[in-house]
Amino acid sequence: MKGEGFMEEDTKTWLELYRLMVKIRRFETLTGELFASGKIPGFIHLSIGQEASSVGVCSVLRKDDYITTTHRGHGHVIAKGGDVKRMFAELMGRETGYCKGKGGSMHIADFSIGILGANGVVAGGFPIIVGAGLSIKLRGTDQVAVCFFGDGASNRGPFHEALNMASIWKLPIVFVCENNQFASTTSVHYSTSVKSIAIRGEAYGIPGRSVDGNNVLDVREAALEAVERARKGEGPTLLENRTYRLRGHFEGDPQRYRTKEEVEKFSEKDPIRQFQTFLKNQKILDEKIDQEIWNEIDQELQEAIRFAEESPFPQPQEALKDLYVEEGESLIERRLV
Amino acid sequence: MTELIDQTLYLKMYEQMLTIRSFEEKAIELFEHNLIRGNIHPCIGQEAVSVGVCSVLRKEDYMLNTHRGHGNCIAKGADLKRMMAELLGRSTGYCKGKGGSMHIADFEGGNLGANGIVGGGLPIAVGAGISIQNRGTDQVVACFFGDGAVNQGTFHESLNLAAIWKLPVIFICENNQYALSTPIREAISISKISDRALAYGIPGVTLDGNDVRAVYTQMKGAVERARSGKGPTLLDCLTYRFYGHFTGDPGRGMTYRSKEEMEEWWGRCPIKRFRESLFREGILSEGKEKEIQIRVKTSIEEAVRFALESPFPDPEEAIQDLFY
Amino acid sequence: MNFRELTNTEAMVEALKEEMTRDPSIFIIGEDLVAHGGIFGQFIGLPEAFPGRVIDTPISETCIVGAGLGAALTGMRPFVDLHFADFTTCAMDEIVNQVAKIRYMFGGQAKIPIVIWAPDGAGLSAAAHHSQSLEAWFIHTPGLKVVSPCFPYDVKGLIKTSIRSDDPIIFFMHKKIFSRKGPVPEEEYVIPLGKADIKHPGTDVTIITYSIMVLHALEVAKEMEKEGIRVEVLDLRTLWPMDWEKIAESVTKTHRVIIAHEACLTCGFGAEISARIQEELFDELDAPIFRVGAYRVPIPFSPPLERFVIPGKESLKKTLYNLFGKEIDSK
Amino acid sequence: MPEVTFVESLRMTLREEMQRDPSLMLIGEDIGRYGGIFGVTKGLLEEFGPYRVRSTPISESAIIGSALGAAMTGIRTVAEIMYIDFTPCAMDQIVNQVAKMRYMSGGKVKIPLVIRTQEGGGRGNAAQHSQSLEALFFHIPGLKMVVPSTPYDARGLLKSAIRDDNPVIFIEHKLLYATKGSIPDGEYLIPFGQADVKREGKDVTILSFSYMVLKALKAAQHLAGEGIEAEVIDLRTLVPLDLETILRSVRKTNRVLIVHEGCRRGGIGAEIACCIQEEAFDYLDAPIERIGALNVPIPYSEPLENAVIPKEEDIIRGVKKLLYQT
Repeated sequence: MKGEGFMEEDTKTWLELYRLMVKIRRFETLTGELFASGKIPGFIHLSIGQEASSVGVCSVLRKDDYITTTHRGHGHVIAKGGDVKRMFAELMGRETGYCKGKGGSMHIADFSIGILGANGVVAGGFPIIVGAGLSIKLRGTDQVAVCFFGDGASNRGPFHEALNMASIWKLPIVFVCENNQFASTTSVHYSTSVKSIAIRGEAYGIPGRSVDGNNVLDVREAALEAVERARKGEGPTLLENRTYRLRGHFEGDPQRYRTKEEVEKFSEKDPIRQFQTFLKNQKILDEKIDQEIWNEIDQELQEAIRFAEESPFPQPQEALKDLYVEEGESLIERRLV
Repeated sequence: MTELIDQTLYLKMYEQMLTIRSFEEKAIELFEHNLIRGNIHPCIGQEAVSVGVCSVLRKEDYMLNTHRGHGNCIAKGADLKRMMAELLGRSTGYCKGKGGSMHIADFEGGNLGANGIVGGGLPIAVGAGISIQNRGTDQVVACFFGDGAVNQGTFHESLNLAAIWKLPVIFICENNQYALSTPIREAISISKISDRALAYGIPGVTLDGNDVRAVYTQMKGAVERARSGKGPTLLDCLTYRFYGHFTGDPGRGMTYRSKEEMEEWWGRCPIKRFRESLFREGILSEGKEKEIQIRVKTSIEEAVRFALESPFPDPEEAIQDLFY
Repeated sequence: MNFRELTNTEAMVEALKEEMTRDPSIFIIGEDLVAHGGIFGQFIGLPEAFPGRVIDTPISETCIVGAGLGAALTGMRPFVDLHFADFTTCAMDEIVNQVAKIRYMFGGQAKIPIVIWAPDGAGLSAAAHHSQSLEAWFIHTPGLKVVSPCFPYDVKGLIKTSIRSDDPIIFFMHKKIFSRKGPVPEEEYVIPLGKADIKHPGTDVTIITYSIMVLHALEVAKEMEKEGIRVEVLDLRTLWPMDWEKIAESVTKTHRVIIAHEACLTCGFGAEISARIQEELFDELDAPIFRVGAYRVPIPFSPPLERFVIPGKESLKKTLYNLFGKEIDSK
Repeated sequence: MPEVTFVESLRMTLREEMQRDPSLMLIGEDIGRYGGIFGVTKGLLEEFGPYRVRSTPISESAIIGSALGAAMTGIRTVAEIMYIDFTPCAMDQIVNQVAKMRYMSGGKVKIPLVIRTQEGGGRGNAAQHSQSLEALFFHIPGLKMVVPSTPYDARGLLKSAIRDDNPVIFIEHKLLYATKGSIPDGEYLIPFGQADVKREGKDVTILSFSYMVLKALKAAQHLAGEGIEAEVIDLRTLVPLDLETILRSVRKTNRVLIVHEGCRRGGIGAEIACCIQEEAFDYLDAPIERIGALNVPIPYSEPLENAVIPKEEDIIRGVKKLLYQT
């Protein structure tokens, strides 16, 4: 890991990065437990092992910058400044949740901090981010829009259409591929005929860069370059963060498509463990501070869970609200016999 | 010996190119006389791509076609009579009047149909490739599409699938510089469409699509590669449509194209160039040319007569042919 | 009000021009808009009047609609041109899973002021890929509003309302009505969504219809007058929200209903209207509700086939005769 | 008559048909080694190899389009779209290509293609993984549509679908996969267009399909306790639709309730209701009632989802309304 000649400012930032990564890890772990205990319905996709990508990228974004995220998006939301209370509440289907219980794990959004939503359709975020980029350009602001997506999405049509459009219009977009090696169960080596997703940038004349997505500082540096390029009006970048999903595609995934050994091998490259070692070597972190960080975060998350559990479920008739801005029975035609 | 074969082949190719041009001119004329309804998308100027590509194909090879597809149909061996009848909406047409100009299909001749949706044919070509692979034959699929299609999602999904499975598909971009009114230079930000092959790890070549021999040679290489199981190729054939996008294009497409550009491309007219070279090489003589011209003229006239004499379909037929 | 004659296209251009002048966040995006002001001339003059606000795209329907959505979510008011209603299929995920659901899925956080405009309809020998009428899909999809007017007055008023709506609108116009003329006031006006309009009053039977079929219905209504049958023609104008009040009022008056649209009859919007009428006004009906729509086949190319498949004046007349137990004169 | 689950029935059928027809191919996401996300294709890759069991990248358009291309050129194909919610990603291919290809070409091509997909809510999968979209395809000419409700029907109908030379959309409901039923040992086919009277009754006809049949049967059982005899008809195939069986029942009971899980507005129920009133207006003693999902996307939270999707109680209430007992 890099880190030669860092300054005091860096140490503060780095600790903040570390804290966020731990927060995501703990959030995901607790979410897994809540799901197993039946407190979260539906299905959930955990981002354990991919924290460096979320945190590295979002750490160079402003509050008014936009992101679109994916079905595996809890990490992005937390890294962009999402409120864990409202996240847990949403996962548990409570009325205090981000989407008042209408969205759930796959559809968390917080428009007030630029999170344009997670998407249940693979590659669903691409066209939306092009629109956000276009909007920035038309409004003449210096915001930036970031599209997170997985390796699976890079084989879908919207990837192609969006990268081309962003390129010909030089939109302020960073396309961030979190290549976690698997699209559900399909290995990226099978589904894609090129070695690196970043190569695909060439088809659109946009820079493609591939970095170790488990190294938060590498991700941050690459993201910073791409974001600056976008802010200066020089157009989009395709960034590939090579990482590995340590959990199944969804909770309950029997994972027959990979071996235990493979997962263990990649566990050694756990982004949090790597960064922890680095910070300890740099004497920025010691056992005590580390313990404090984990404890504080656990406390915050436990409180958030409590908040969610104490929140009421929405009233059934709430199901008929929030479809149109203009409310009214004639629009929904709610009659049930 | 080889020379003789080449000569016969070249003459045949030349005749086909002339046939395509005359067919299109006649179709435009018929359209202007209100004998053809809807619209047609003439391929005048792109004859070298159709003929160069299809001359390499066997009858049992497959072809996927576009809305601007008359030339490819003819080059793939379609019957002019049944084509013309289809354009005129007659019951003797290839699709019994149900398809029209944009949807001519001739399954017996390997023509799996023209498509009204830009980029609509690419996934189907992949499927035909799968079929060949599963049946274990050495057929190939020639998939035509325009420069407008290269920005559709289906292009991406199809090239990727063909690449990972090494399917015998040749993707042929008839790059006529315009997607309706949008110039390709504004629609993509790379200089060559063939560079998109890099994104799938397959060979991609940009070539002079108005040079029928160049098209033939590159296609031959791509077909050999496909037949031997090495997978797909992307051919970007630079060409130009002299007519507008379609018969409804104001000013035949000169509202978005310049006179200079048009003249420059006319200088590179594929038929003129091929003709000159055939004369230069002594393959074509004035006598032979005359013969060819007469044959072409007769065949087009026959096609028109056949179509005009054919009955319109019975209205009740409209509800037939949906299910097998 | 001072009226003058405008074509549907002119009415649309005028509406867009006024709205774009009023609100700088409105922009138009789609394929081939600048060179000819749209392939139907529907934006003629606008690219020059509003440079940079009429945006040409590559052929990428998915991304055109998606980009409109993204812009709508971030403070703009996009007007998306889809060329042909048939091409909604190329952007179906965007329309059904994104545009229609995002506000609801996210618990009402977002406004989606987007208009997706597309010409639909057959009758021009454009064959199976350029002739469909697909409004039923979008009425079935919760979260969208669907508009399909026929007269210049309605087009202008509804385009303006649609642009100002904070909800997503699918706006269909039949290709064959673009050059049709009608009176349009010079003064500013808007037409609220969800209001039907009686285009021809009558007491014996109600034809509930929209888009080009209104024109056929009006012709038939005139002809029927001679035969002593007074036909009421109700032009829905907005398909969703639907003006149930006006439908009920008319049915209660006439007790006989024909619903007509050019789209495929099976599971078309007519089915919904008919089912609802018989549910709520069962006792008002003196006869079964009749529906007129296209045969359940793709639109064929050849003129006699196409004429057979899509409904027109004759099919309406036949249905009326059927309804009143009259002999059909075989003409 | 062994008891099998719905999933086992489908798998057994696919295996038998692949053994029977050496050209038959399966194509879709995660259907190979993984065996499909619901386990339907488990073991088939091992038995039939990667050419005949093709796992694809996430490329819905290309899955459908390539299945079409293969079907047109001699390979009978079963394509799988993991969720019906993703069919919009391939809508052009399904609607403009698959459904129209034969007609546009004047009837010259066979399209032996089955699109297997899965729909329905009830599991907290929210707006983009819970839809019931059959009405979209019902409106489009050129597709046959199958909506089985039991392992027995699924087997007989899937066989017919695979052997059909037309494109068929075969829609499974995610809550049916684990349900069990008995099927005979020998081979049998169920022809399309034959509804099945799952329970006879004289007072009211309940028309339904897919998972809602189970709810309708439960409701009917409950109603029987109150002396109301409901006839439950499982339509099994929507295209072709067995109008004859429907009308026969309507003429007997004079009262009809249509139940489906898709949105009520513009749903299949509207079309069926129209057909009935057009054909049997004078037999109706009460307006035809339709029950469908409320006209909103499927929400995530349990109380909300329950409010939106039709329940057994809704059916009971609907029947009573028809009998003027409310």
